[in-house]
Amino acid sequence: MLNYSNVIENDKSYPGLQMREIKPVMKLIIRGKKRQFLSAVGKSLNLLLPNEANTSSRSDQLTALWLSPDEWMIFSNEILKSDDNNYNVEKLLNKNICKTNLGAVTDVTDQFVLINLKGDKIFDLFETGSPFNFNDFKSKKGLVTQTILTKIDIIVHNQDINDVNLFVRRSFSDHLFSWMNDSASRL
Amino acid sequence: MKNKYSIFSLIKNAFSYHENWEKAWKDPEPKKEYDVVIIGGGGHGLATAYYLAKKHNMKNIAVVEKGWIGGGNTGRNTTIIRSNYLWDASAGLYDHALKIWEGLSQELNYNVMFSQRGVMNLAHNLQDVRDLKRRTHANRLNGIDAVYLNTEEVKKFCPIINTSPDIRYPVLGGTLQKRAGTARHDAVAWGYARGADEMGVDIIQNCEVKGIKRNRDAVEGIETTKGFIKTNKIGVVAAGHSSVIANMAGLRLPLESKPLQALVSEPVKPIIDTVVMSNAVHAYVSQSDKGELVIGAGTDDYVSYSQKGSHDIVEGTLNAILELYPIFSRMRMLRQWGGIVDICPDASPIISKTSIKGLYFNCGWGTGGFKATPGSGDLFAHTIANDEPHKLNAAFNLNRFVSGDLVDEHGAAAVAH
Amino acid sequence: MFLINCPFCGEREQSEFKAGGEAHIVRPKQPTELSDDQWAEYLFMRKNIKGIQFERWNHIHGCRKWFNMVRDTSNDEIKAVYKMGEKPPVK
Amino acid sequence: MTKNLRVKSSKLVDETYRISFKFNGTTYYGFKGDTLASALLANNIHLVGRSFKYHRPRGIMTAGSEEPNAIVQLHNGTSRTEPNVRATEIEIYEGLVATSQNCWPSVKFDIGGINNFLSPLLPAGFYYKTFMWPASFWEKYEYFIRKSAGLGKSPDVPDPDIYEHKYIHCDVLVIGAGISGLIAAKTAAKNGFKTLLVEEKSYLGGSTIYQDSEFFKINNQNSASWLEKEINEVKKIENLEIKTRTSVAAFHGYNFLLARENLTDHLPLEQRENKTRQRLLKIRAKKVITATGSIERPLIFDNNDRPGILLSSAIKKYADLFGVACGEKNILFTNNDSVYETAISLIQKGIKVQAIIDNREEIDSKLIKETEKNNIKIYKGYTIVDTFGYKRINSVSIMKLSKDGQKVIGSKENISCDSLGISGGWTPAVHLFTQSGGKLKFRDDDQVFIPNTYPSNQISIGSCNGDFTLDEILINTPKLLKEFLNIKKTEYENIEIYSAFNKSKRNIWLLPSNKIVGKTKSFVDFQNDATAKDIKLALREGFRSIEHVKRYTTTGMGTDQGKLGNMHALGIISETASSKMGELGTTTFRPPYTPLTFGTIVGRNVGKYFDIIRKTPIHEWHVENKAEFENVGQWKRAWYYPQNGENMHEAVQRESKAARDSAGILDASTLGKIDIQGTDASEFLNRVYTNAWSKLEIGKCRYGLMLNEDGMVYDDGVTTRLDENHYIMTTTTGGAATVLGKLEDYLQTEWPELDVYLTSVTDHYATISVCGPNSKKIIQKVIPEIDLSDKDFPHMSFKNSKIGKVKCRVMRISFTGEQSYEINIQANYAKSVWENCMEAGKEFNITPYGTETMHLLRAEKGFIIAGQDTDATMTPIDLQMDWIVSKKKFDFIGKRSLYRSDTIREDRKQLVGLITDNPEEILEEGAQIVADMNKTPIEMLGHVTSSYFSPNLKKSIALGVVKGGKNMMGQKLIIPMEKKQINVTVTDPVFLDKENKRLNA
Repeated sequence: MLNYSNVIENDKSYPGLQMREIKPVMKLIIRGKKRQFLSAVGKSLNLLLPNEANTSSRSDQLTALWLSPDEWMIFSNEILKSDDNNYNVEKLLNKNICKTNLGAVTDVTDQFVLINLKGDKIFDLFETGSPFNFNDFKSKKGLVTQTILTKIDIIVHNQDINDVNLFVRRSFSDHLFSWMNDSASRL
Repeated sequence: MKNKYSIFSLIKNAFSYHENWEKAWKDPEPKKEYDVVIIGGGGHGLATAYYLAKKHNMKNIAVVEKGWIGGGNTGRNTTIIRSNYLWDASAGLYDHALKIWEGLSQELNYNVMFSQRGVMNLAHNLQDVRDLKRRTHANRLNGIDAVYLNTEEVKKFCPIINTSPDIRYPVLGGTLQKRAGTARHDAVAWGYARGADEMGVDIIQNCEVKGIKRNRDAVEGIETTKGFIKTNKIGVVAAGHSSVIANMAGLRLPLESKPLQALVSEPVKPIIDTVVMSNAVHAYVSQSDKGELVIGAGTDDYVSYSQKGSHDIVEGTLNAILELYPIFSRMRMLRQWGGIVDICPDASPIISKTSIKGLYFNCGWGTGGFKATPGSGDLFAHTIANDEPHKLNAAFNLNRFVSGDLVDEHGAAAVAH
Repeated sequence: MFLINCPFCGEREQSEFKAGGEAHIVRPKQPTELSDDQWAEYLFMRKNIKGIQFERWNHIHGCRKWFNMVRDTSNDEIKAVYKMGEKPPVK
Repeated sequence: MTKNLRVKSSKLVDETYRISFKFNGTTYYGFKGDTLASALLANNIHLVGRSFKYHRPRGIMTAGSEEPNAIVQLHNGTSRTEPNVRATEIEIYEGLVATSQNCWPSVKFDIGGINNFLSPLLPAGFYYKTFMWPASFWEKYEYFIRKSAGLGKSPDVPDPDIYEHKYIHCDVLVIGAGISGLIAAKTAAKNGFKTLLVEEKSYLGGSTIYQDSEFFKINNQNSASWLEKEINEVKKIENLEIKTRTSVAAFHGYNFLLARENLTDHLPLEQRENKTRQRLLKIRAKKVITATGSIERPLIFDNNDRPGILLSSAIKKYADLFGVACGEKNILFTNNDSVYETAISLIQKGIKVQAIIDNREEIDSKLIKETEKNNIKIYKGYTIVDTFGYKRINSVSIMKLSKDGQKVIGSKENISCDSLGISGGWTPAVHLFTQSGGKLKFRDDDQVFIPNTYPSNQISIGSCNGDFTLDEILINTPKLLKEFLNIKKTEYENIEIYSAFNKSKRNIWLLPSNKIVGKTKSFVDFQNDATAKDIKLALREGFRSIEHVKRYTTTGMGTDQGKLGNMHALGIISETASSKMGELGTTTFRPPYTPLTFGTIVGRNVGKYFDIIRKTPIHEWHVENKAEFENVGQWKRAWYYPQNGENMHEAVQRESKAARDSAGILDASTLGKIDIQGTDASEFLNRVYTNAWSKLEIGKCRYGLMLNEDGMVYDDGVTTRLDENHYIMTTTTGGAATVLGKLEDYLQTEWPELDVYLTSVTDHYATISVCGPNSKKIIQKVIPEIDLSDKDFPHMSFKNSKIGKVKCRVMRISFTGEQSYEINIQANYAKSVWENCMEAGKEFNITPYGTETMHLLRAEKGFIIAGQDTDATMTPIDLQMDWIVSKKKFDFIGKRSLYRSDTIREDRKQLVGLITDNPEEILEEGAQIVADMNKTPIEMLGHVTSSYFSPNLKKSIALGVVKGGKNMMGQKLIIPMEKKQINVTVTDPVFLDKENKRLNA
């Protein structure tokens, strides 16, 4: 048996802001250009990939984020067991996408750390280190953006009003989380 | 013969309330024809004209400048002068310049305030250490006065540097060239202009070159905003605008012109007595005689002739400055500005003939041209006068981009493994 | 700091992008057949235009896509952006 | 005993709240709301500092950020000290300590004052003409020049304060909350624009807020009262954010602006702990409205710099806003109507106006009539020709101007005074507009530059646009706003305005004197002591462009950036050179508008946030086990693990020995990993690597070299074929991001037809490398189900496997030359796997090793490190790796460059091994290599790239690059060090196990 360890130890709470890591959550990057790719993914997962830039779609089990015209991130809505990293979704897509040469599927479960933020100060925090214009973003549920926060690449998913998922590469996450806490403590 | 500048001439002129000083240079209209026309009235161009007149016995020379002399990179740089370069060719070139700097004020009878306060280069990772040691060894064998310093010696030479091992990229060591230093940039242009003018060079300001006239593979003259000027030899020293002139002659050069920024703080009493450069965290700082901290920032990665760069570059530079000098946090930026630097793929300059007879280029100095001013002028003058390079600039030809014999001064500061 | 309209993601700050030099320099299909001069032309020689320049940019901190831009290098005014493979919308 | 010059309750200060502060060691009192300048003036102190060059006594001249003279050091000797702070900007707080600068021993008696007497020898540019003899003495001259220059003192300890950044995106940014800015902000916000209004002062309303007289009325109310009501309304608007104490520093292209929000500088020191001092606002506005107002011009005449000489508008402001009289016997000197507003204000407060000197002959306005009613003597058509009083002005000499204003006539008259207010009209504050790239035009009527063409979506309104009077502002501003905001109407359409101001002005840039210019000191740049005669000297010496004059005389180069005098410098140049003002151009206004603290620019990115720290999933283990770390790019990598007080050398020797004798373990998680999928994946690899890939079997690994298009080695790594169309590529740690970027570039731009997808998995997989003769046994214990037999799992092959239910990948690849396995496992399980390896390896003395040992081990085997043994000038042929360059492949990145005339030369530098004659002698990495020490100049053949003492070979080994080294095997060369020469022999770069027995064992 292997122990499961993660980077971010504790949930943090500030007036108007709570931050915690959500794990383990399966994350896949799927890539493809062809029309059949989109329909094959749709059929396999019962989830329509968002076609429109900077948006997301969601089924009971999965959420899909638009990352680029031929790139999406899919993550599981539920927390998974920590002693097993074999995902049916991945297997299914491997069969229906990779083996049929429609596109590519890559497991990035631990490539990204998922930090969930809740509260009405989320964007005040982002504004201390991100050049992205969140004015319209914050009021529209489901929007996605890739940008930078204190020079670190992040993916931001506006899951709900005042409820945001932030994805950051694992090796940067400790630094980013520390920086976010420092920022949050001064809001 | 011009009046000599000295304390005595100052005293003498004080009695007439300084009403009798003569012009440092004239402001002539262009003649119809010159033996050589230098395009670009910056330090390098004026120095080229000066040495053409002085060492090559040419008398009928013009420098044409689209704005005012010394108004480009000469007046916009951080004035660092050093010669501790890695490759033999570069070391030869820059040390040639440094030797001229050492007597330049006297030669020109114009105080260019060459201040040999030393230049330190810092190492922040193990590869930096290897690279700097490699360079120092090469310098020593090339007769250049560079030495390697350990962290304590760095601290001793410049006590305000934060040499704590706990900072993000601790100072692991450094090199010091004591003969290196700074000079007063405007004075260099003005001093050469005055010297060249005295020998009969026409310095023509506000005269923009609009075209280069060719007869097959040879030049015949230039079209300017002040009319056509006939000449068989054109030396182009137009820095950021080199490609623009080259395009007029139907040439393409291996250059990109990019914004380079610099800034100064408000003046304060002396706090740093040397020049400190750090490539790894990208911070260069010295203090001008007036008391301003002079700080060099980096280049942006896009071509621009707007003399403006992006704020991120300035912010990144000051970030590095505060990492190395936390005491400067409450100092204030007084002015920031941008210049246009023409950069070669190997970060080394071009002082070369071209495929067109009578057309010579001196360009590609990137971020480091000021220090070479006197040497560059001298060698370019030689190249133009003799229609062949001096041995010190032979390696800096245009053909190296074809043959592959680059003078790569980037080294590869790449961090691998 | 430019404000760049990524053809895929929309208007974003310059800090999300990386510049990639002159556009429409096509890599020779048969490099071995070129002379050293011709190869040097591809490798190093650039127009380096003062004025309207066609160039490549990458939305490196966004969708990671390369695209083309038309920009006046004399005042940094962006005239247009267009996707790779598309014809420039302005001359 | 100092006098109290408070006149009556004022707009801004709270007289019930007394604040004590220290200036030059003496304690004084002021009120809440005072600036340091107003508080000093209230205590009858005018002498504040000394000038830069002549060390002349200088006082407070203005009431704003344009102040050139009254600059002080705050809290000298403490961690919060700050040089060059303008007394006119800083608000006083309990405990403020200020001292004068640039003087010794004191501001009242300053030794440097001797320069004032030497001034005939110190004309503009004197230093270019002197200090050249003897040549070697420059260093000594310079020492004294530097010492006497500079103004305040740099802090010498770190800053205890915290700074912050904030990005703001708004529809409309309004800069300046004077009357026009407030109208603009209100109009924009009420029309649905998300609006931000910034104001550098602590209060809103600009100068109109204290324009409280019957001569200026809006809708029948005094303009101040009208504006107060407006402000109350403005503060209530929902989508309007107002930030005071916030000054815009820079206006860049694309409406990107930087502003400094000052949060704690007005608070007592003890209230500042843990608070953010200043915030840098990075503003991106769709539209910008500049309403930065205008700056009053001084007048240029002999000795116009004495303490007690202020701008007339400053005297008015100190009286109206702060309730402070600048003197008890005021003289006002003007070329326009402005001083009469000041005069009336002073009279109303019972402050004596001694006389008014007006250089205009025929004047007649309501303001002037009102002034005359109060029995104030007005000298019409006069000018001041001199002033007297050393530390404070005590009198002026005046003379009549000739009709044409070119000279003075008649006799001198002296008038005593203790304060002189001057007004040369107004200069629009167009600094931000021009920073943004805006072009100016010159308006001849009143000799001002005003905005002409806008480079971005912006306008200028109010007096920064040349609308100086109340009626101009209230008529033009709404018109401009309607067009700019594209709205139908504003609230200001039918407004009634009454303004008594008459716009007549007699502009004379340099006022004539009874002395020749060379004998006068008529200051143009007060801080830098540049005078009219300096400008004339520069022109005489051939400096004609405004930039030349500026640089030669240092005009406009002070901390005030010439906000007061730049126009006069231009004017004097144009008059002297008989050229037109409009055609001269202006000097470039460079950001920032007012100096900006470095700390503010940097924000929170200091200390531990200076740069990102990247950590591997096993980082904590390394920390717990006392590893020393090396910075590799942004990564922290375990460097070596000292035990029992070992130094680095000892630790590395032990680690290296253990890895070869039994087992070593390395955290290689930082290597870049790129997942490559697609039907053209093999073809893609063929094009990006120098060797061939199509025939690599599934389940096999291959080493690849990547070149730049110029043929030089750029990165390397092992790539594994996981499936028909699926590879995993590894890159160097430092090269990971650039390699991925470069590959994406080729895919997207050169070869879009290829069906290939790249995805980074660097962070997803941790890489644990176990090497040594016992590595197989250890891996077997950790992954029981895997078959590790050499036949089934030879060197350079790969297997999928599982630990429990956790899938992982195992590669048998080696960077050490030992039999070696790499486990790639999802990052969150990595620490656990590592600990399992340590446990399983206990019986084999498994030894964790860091990057230093890794470097040593690979050097024994002659493996290169891209970036250490290569330096962007090495081709694969130079590295003697011809075997990896495919001759058959049609093309790959960099191939063509390998066949250029200088890259095929035989005498290029080539990678070789170096063995020292003395096996104990370790070469220095970076040391140069020479064949003949007697040759001059000494020819350097190459340098040492890697060097170690090998505990396994028990001798010193090194790699180096040497010109023609390929053909020098066995040859003796010299490593010349500072104090000795080391003899070496050229060898093959592979020192250990040439036959690869250990790899395949």
